[in-house]
Amino acid sequence: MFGTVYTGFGYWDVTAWIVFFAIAAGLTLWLRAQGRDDYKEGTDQDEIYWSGNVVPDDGAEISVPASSAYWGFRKAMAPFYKVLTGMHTGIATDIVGYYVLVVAFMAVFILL
Amino acid sequence: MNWNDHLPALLLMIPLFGAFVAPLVCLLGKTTRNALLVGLSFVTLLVSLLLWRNVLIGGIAIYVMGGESFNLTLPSGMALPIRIVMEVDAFSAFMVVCGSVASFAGALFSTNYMEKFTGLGRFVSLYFLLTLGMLGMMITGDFFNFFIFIEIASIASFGLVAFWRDRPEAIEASLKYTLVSQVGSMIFLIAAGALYGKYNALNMAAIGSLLQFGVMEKIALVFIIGTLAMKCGSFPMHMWLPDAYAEAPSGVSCLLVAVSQASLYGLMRVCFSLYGVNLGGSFIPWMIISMGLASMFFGVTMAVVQHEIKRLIGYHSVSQVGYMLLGLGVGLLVLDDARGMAEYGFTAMKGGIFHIFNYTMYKALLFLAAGAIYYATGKRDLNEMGGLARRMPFTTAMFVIAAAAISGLPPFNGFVSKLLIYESVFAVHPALTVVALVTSVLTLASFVKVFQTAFLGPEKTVFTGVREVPSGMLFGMGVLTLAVLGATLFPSWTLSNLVEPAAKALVDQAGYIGAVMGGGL
Amino acid sequence: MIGNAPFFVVGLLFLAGLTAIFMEKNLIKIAIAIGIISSAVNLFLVALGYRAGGTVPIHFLAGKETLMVLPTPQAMTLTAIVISLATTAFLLSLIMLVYRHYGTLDVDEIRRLRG
Amino acid sequence: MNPLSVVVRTGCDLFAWFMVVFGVNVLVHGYMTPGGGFQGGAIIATFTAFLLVAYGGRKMHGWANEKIFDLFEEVGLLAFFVLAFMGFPITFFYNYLVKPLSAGGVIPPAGTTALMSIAVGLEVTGALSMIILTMFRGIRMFETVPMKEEFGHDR
Repeated sequence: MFGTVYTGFGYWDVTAWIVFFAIAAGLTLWLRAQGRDDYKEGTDQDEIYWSGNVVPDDGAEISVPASSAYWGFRKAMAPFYKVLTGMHTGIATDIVGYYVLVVAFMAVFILL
Repeated sequence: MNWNDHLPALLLMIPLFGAFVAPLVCLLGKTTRNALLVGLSFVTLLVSLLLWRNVLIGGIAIYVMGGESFNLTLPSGMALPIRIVMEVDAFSAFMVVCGSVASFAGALFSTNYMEKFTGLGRFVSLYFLLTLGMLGMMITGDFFNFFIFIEIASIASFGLVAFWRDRPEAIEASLKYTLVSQVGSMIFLIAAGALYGKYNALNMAAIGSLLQFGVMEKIALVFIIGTLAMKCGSFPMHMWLPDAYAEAPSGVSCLLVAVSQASLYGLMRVCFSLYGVNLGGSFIPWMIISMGLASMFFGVTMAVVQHEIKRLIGYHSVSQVGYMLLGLGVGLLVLDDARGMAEYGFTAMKGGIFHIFNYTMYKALLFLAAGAIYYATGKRDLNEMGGLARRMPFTTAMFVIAAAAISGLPPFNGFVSKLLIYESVFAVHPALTVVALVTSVLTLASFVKVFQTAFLGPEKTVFTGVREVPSGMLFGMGVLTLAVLGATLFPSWTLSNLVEPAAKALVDQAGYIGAVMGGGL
Repeated sequence: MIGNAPFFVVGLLFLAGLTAIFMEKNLIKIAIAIGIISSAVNLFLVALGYRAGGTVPIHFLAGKETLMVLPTPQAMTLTAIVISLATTAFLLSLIMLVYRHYGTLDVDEIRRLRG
Repeated sequence: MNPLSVVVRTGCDLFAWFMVVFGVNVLVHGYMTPGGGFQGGAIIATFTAFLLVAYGGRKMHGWANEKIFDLFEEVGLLAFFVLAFMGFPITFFYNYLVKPLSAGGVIPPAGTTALMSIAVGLEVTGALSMIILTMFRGIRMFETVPMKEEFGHDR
């Protein structure tokens, strides 16, 4: 059941992974349990630090929208994305056109 | 009469009965309708499991529709089979199990998800027709019949994609899908007609036993491969796929994933069992591999920048289909090379086939989780979400499992199938593995983004009224989570019982032909 | 040569339909183009079904002839006609809804889902 | 769509019924002529189209509810399914009524095929009539009645 999967060049064993995970989790929890003894609940140490400003009640004001995620990646790859989104025109006949082109390409090359 | 012999017919009959009787039964009220939807889907799942067990024990199952006996393929001394023949080998049985699990989960999910809408009699009817088309594509042994089941599945899915008919985007997505799919089906029909004109037969095994690789066969082959690759959403022809998956109701998206796998099944069946070793050089395998690579890379790069949750998952479908095309394409490349097949080809095929199972389960689960978020919040744009983990703990947990599995994080099942593919395709060329690895990294990146923006972060005041979704939807997701966790914890059992027989059946062309034609090649 | 004439007609019709899909902008004309393509395919199947010297595959009408053509292509054509009828009806209904939502039939303007 | 002139309506009154008779003829002889369920059903459904064109949609919707055609469809589909299912001890779709040509009788050489073609004819009649009526009502809705709004998803 929990056997090993051999890929021909390596193997995968789920039980070994689970044992490793359990050890790592135990180690992490032990480290976390060491803690600092000068921590006091209910004081300023508990407060969320937000650049020294008051934290707003509504989370919507401080959340990062998904469109801003990976901004640098998209900026660096801008020429690539320009071509790629240029392909996705969303026009129905273009979709048919790509399909017919691929079929025609394959037909030409296999007959040659 | 032994019911085990009739399982292939029962598998088609039960959804057919459901589709026919649904408009009447749905007049009786909500509970009866839900009972019909869930009950018949569950019976279909049971029948598919029995069929799979039978095929594993007794070899290829043959069923002749309307014949004097269920396995009389060549009546009264005919040279070619003329009746409609269902042929279920281990690969078909494997696909049938995947498809009916997705169908059952989608049905369970839809009972709660769709209850607000009108026209549910038609919805149930179309849902069963879609299941029927999918299962029919997987078990038919007849070429024209395959076309009919494609069309049944397509027409049902056009209707279901456009089910929210007052949403302009849904209508638009359905229109695009209809246009490209109609042109594709007509081209597929030309290929079927060409093969019929050449060999006077429509049965796949009969054509396979007679096939000589000439001009007409080449044209038929590219037409079939083009159409089926379009249907399963490989790269340059994938534009309809994110639209349709995103705009369909979530229970249907879950089933559409399995339907696209049925098209992939047809592609592999034609390449391996119909053409087999006389595929005419390495052009077609390399074409499939390069379509797979392009789908993987461009699909995932498009997914990274999306901000609509179901559309993002739809682009991941494109990239995941690439893995299967890659694995099975490498298997096809070394089909007539016994040494390469033993060294890495068979492992690549095992990886590809295992990935079909994993992909169907976790992608269906992701669509259902996205649907649950949509049901609870009414939002589909990631920019407007945040902090949902506190409100919807079960959905969050299941989403995390699915996202980890699709990103190939160990120990989940996605990692196992991807590992099988990585460690075998590099023997052909290392670049294939590099592209697959980069795709996996980008997949993880985009799901980190989804998880962070939708579930983590500070709680928004607009979501204070959000509740966990009803139990029917949770059970629907739970079925798929169980499947994912099962394949995670017992990878060697899954590989040796589900995947390896399927891969062996796929490379065994003589067995597939002999089961119908009686005797060897 | 004359025996191949139906196939040339099939090719011409198919190309005409395919060209119309790309050249026309009106959705209804595109639906008609799809109809032309399916007619071409049906014609292809019917033309394939004839074998030289065969008669109608109906027991009552065949007369004394014993050599009948196999009726499979006719059955295929009928099925294909039924399917194309269903999709045409569906496509036209969709076009009605598209016009209702978008107020236009120009295929280039129906592109809210892109990128 | 408004009713057409009295000439057209009288012509429709006189001849539209013959479409039904002809359609039923095609339908019941489906097992021995190039006809059958779909063709016969399509001819019968032109009756609906005739009435719709000649008398206009308002009157047509007053005469025939879509539920009637739904019933046609359901009866046809279930009859087809039951006929296919009855062959089950042997195979699904097995033709259990068929007899040799010499045995005589009304449907000896066809067996269930003839009955199935009648069932398919009923189904196609209902479905095509309903398609025509529903598409027509779609045009009317576009002009006058606002479409019924769904709720439960964003727009």
